[in-house]
Amino acid sequence: MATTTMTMAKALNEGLRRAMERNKKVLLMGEDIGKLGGVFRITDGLQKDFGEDRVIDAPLAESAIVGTAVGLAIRGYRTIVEIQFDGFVYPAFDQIVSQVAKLHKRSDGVYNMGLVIRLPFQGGIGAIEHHSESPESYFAQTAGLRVVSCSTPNDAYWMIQQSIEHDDPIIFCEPMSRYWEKGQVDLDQPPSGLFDAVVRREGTDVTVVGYGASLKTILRAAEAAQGEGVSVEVIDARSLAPLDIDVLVTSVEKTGRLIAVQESPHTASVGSEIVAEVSQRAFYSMRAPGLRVSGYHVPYPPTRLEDDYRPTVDRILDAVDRVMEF
Amino acid sequence: MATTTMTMAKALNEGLRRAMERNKKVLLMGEDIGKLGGVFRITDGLQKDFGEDRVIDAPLAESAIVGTAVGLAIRGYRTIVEIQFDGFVYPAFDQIVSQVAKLHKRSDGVYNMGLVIRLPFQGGIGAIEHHSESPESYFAQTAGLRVVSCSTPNDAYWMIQQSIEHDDPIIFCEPMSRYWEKGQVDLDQPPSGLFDAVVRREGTDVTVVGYGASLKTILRAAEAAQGEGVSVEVIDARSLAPLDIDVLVTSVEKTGRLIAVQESPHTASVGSEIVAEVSQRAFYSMRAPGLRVSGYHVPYPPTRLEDDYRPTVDRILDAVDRVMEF
Amino acid sequence: MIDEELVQLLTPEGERVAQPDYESTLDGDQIFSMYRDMVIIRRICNEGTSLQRQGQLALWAPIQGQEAAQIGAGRAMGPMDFSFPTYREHGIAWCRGIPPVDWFRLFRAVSNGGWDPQKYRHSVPTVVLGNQALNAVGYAMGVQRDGAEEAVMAFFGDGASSQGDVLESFVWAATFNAPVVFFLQNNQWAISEPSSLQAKIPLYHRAEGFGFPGVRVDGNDVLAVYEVTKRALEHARVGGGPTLIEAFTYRMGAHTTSDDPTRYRVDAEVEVWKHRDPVERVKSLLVHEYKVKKTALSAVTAEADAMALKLREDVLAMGRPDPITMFDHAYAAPHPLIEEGRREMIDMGISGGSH
Amino acid sequence: MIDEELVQLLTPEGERVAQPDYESTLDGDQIFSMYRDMVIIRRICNEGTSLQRQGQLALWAPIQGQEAAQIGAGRAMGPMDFSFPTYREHGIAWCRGIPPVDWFRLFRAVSNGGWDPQKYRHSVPTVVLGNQALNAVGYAMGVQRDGAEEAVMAFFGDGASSQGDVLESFVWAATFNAPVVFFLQNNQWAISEPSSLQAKIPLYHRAEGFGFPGVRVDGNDVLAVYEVTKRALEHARVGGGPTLIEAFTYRMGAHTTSDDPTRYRVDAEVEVWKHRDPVERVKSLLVHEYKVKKTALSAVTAEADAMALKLREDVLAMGRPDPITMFDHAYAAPHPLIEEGRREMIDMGISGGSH
Ligand SMILES: Cc1ncc(C[n+]2csc(CCOP(=O)(O)OP(=O)(O)O)c2C)c(N)n1
Ligand SMILES: Cc1ncc(C[n+]2csc(CCOP(=O)(O)OP(=O)(O)O)c2C)c(N)n1
Ligand SMILES: [Mg+2]
Ligand SMILES: [Mg+2]
Repeated sequence: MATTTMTMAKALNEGLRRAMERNKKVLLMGEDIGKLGGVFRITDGLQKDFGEDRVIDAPLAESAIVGTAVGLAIRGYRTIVEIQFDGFVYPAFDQIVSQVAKLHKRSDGVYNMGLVIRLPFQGGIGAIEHHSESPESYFAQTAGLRVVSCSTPNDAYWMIQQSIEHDDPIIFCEPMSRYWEKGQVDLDQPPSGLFDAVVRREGTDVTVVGYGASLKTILRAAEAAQGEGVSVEVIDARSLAPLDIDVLVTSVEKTGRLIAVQESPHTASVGSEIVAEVSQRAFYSMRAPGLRVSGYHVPYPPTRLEDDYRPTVDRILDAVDRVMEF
Repeated sequence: MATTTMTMAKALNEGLRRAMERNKKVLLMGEDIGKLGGVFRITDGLQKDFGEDRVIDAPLAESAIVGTAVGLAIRGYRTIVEIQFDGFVYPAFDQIVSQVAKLHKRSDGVYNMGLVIRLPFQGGIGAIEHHSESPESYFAQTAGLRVVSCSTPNDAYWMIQQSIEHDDPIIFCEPMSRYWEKGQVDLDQPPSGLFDAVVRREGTDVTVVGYGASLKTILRAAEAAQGEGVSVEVIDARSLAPLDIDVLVTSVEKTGRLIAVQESPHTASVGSEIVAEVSQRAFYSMRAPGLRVSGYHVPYPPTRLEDDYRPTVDRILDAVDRVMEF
Repeated sequence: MIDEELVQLLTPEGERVAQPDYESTLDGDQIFSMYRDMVIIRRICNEGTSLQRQGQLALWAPIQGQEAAQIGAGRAMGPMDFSFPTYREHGIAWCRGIPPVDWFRLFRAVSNGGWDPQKYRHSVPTVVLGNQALNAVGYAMGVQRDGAEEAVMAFFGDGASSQGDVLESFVWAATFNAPVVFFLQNNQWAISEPSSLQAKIPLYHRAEGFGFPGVRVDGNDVLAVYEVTKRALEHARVGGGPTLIEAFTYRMGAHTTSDDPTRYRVDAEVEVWKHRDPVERVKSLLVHEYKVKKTALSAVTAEADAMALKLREDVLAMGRPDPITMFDHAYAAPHPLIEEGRREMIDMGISGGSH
Repeated sequence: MIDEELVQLLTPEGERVAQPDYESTLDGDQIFSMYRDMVIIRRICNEGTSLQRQGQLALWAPIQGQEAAQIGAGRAMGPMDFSFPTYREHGIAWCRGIPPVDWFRLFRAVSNGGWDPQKYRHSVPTVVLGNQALNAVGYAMGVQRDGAEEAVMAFFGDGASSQGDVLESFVWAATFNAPVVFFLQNNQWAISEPSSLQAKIPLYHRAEGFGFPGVRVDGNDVLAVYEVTKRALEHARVGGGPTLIEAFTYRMGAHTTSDDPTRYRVDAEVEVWKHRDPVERVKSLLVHEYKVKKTALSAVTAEADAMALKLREDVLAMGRPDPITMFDHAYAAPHPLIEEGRREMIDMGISGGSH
């Protein structure tokens, strides 16, 4: 088993490289992804190696980036779009909802809409406004799309490749704040299917589920809870749409308690979906109401305050206490 | 008490007229809203009476319609935007999420973002694609916005006026399929606050909550259930964000059973929110899992099939059976 | 209307106009065949309107008045070119060889597409104004990467030309020198809004500001539209880059069958444009210059009538699809919510489950 | 760079250029005062960069090289005009009278705005490229409805000029003849992308395609920028409609302190532009034509240093706001989720609850 240590940024870069080597129809498109290698250097060196025709620096217009990726898909290309930051995906929302999500259906299956929209997301990097949002719920609500998120370098390496190979359009959410953290990457074997949830830590008292950057916080909270005698099972949802609901239900059937963690506000969100769906399927197992720990219902604050906006270890522990004491 | 009978379309028209008479700063803007009076004639006669400066036929660009409404708000105007159909709100999504929802906050409360985006929504009119969608969940998820929906002419008349007077930006969802149905309108007294849920029919066994066009279907289902000996309490959510959760919890504390009905797919939706939130707050009262009856997770189908896509009386009754038998 | 800016090869009276830059390359047979196309699509369009009136269609979007623009453009396209239409490009669909009944699936509300877009090299209709302009440029970028000598046509209207997507597509086409022809049918109206609301100067000028040529052609003159489009496509195929063609024409009928134009435009305007009818002027040319006989002309009318009759039958035969088909092709790969939905429909007896 | 299209009143060497259309109306004192502005904002900008290096700011967006463009434009604005900036318009903020410390709130990540936009008639920064162009046109439509003789300035860059919002704002400004001046600072770069990626021909030409005038001005020549902008604003105020001004300039520094320009541009290019420094050329004019003394010049430098020092103190004093302030002004009216959030924060001891 060839494993090696690398950052999530490097893992994504290597994953993209593998996919481009494997399939000449794979293109990358985005702002500053060429010479600069992207503002996060995820595409570093790829334009040099694959040329300007395959790694395309785009004029600054997100609707056009996605809209032309749609046309390229119709022509048989598979474009991996980089949106520079979460908050800049909205100009492309119309193309995503009206074309990307619907053209496979509208063409009776003739058009292959296998494109990937890479979306650096969530906060924690101390940036200015619009650089720390969590727009995943908008896409999860949209029929025709799939939404996934990685939380480790190994997942990043494999999930980006699996996404590129997949024939449905995928919103690929990357937790910016984890780009520079290192982890083991297995270069031979994918850890699991693209749409599988994974138990990151086993426990018996409470199930806490999250994705992306939240995982690290949740694992810390689980560690702290252990110290207080509470055994937390931690699940990385990985696929936000569709949810791997069986893994969640199985866990809650064991623990009887559920907490969903996310950075976006909780109204009409992936967290709402998790709680609603698990509450339904594991009704008799639930010993306490399913709770959500999420960003507050305010525009993302100036980042000097972001640590108190994003779910903290303390807020997760508080929720753990509440479900344990219920 | 001066009551009169009119269609929802007329009630909206009259409500807009009242608001424009009351406040000279109120403007209307949208596509074809002038001479034509809008494709649904909601603004019929208003340009004639208030002039082209106050009822503005807009070039065809939704981002610009909302984006200029933002500028007008900064200048002290209060613009009621008409989006021609649900599916055409997405080009304006960026302005709505990045500016409309955030500028009051960003300006530390200096800018008044009291504008209203009127959104004809839901299906049932046998239209072609993009004319029958239910995008309310996207806006419910967005901090900084409020989302309301009317289901009767009386609510339409009052809620549009209350929305125009309100100082936060409001997404005002109008059920197109109900535009031509008549109802009593009380010209003196609003039926309730803008953000209040209302019990439309009292019952003891199951709480069914919905909004907009779904209400009529739910009331029919309640009638049918009555025939089978099941007493359904029907709640019109009216405000989708924020939800009037107390009314829902009170009802479920009585009935012990909850069904949320909506036309959009259920993932990460208003329905998810209702079920998640009520399941939490009324945990011990719930005798069965909260269910959702919603549109299927597919792009809105060709409308010859829409009656089987939208929640039907049968599907609601089926859910009623399931929670009763649980 | 008839101004210096306009490329015109045939006057409304059917007389030839000398245009050194765009000499007509068509012979009598070809012109006759275009005349036939125009008569047929007009006839089919009328059938659409009457089918809708009779409750057989959810909607119909007529093209009366725009036949020359569409047949001229459609016939100029090569077999390997690819086009991106709106909801109104029936004439283009005809030229691409798509059976008329297929255009009606959308309007009978039994499909959101209607034909195999790869087979006919004509995309499914785009209803969201302007989206397709970007899709077309993207497709054209693919053509470039394939090194193919093909061009792409993006269709849109005067109203849609205000949309960010259309304007961004100009930026991209210029930057990437994409082999795309933007074909703007300025039919003077966007539902109730006159084109003067979208632009204060002729729309074709926009292209120049982005650094590629724009040309205004008499959209009611099939000869001129054909030549102008053909040259633009050739230009694109050999790496010359994009062109914006503004076909100056008129929507003689309602926006769609849901529309009531009497609310916003005066009859006199429609009368003026009747004198510029695109079908009449070719007919006049055929009769006077090519001595085409009355019998030949009435044969075309009869053929069109027969096609309309056949079409009507086909449309009426178009049944309601099995509801379970709504799950087909929503996703390419298996999806749990699709399985769940299918199961529910079968369990509730809404569908037998075949599809 | 110096081409015929460019309005220039002062060469890089500080010599006057005759420009019959745009004669300079400034006297020596006014020019000196603009020189002072430029020196001060450059100095403040440098302070921003060093504060960021020292970990005191989350980010800084320098304007080195663009001082003339911003001071020329900012000084041309009247007191009742209103402007819509991006994240980089520090020179405009200075001209609007906004205390420098307020511009730093955004970059210290303690606010997403920083000043009272109505008081200074200068909106809060827009980070999403292009959004503000539409907001500006909307504001201008309000000015029209008020019958006020005011104009609105919309600022954006060469990169942002590809966004649909900016292009739609051109459509709207033309259609409604809005009293708006689009001020495009073409600083040659959008992070790593050269302006040639956004346009193949000079950007100011876009305006003509939409039916209003576009003009390219030497953005490193404060005299020219001032005159061109002043005329455009006057034109707008009296109902003349919009103008697009392309200030041709150069971003001497990094895009922001997060950026590393060595990855994508060559030193030689930066060297060329150093010879066109906007501050040096006015200085040269002042020394040669107006015989301004060295002491007067060094007094300005000293003043700028003192301001920067004071600013540094103010920035360092800018503490972390109480977390509970994140709930303030999220909504204008009471909202249950806001109350809930506030309560949670107080209950968890994160905030004392004052705000
Ligand atoms: C984004 C969007 N907004 C609004 C509509 C509704 N709509 C359909 S057709 C139309 C008018 C289009 O006019 P034009 O582009 O001139 O094309 P024409 O119908 O005249 O062929 C409008 C407003 C739409 N389809 N898409
Ligand atoms: C919609 C959007 N997409 C991407 C970004 C990220 N971004 C910030 S500044 C910038 C470059 C802007 O270049 P330009 O408009 O030339 O302005 P300049 O920074 O040169 O002043 C980019 C891509 C953004 N802020 N908004
Ligand atoms: Mg039109
Ligand atoms: Mg720039």
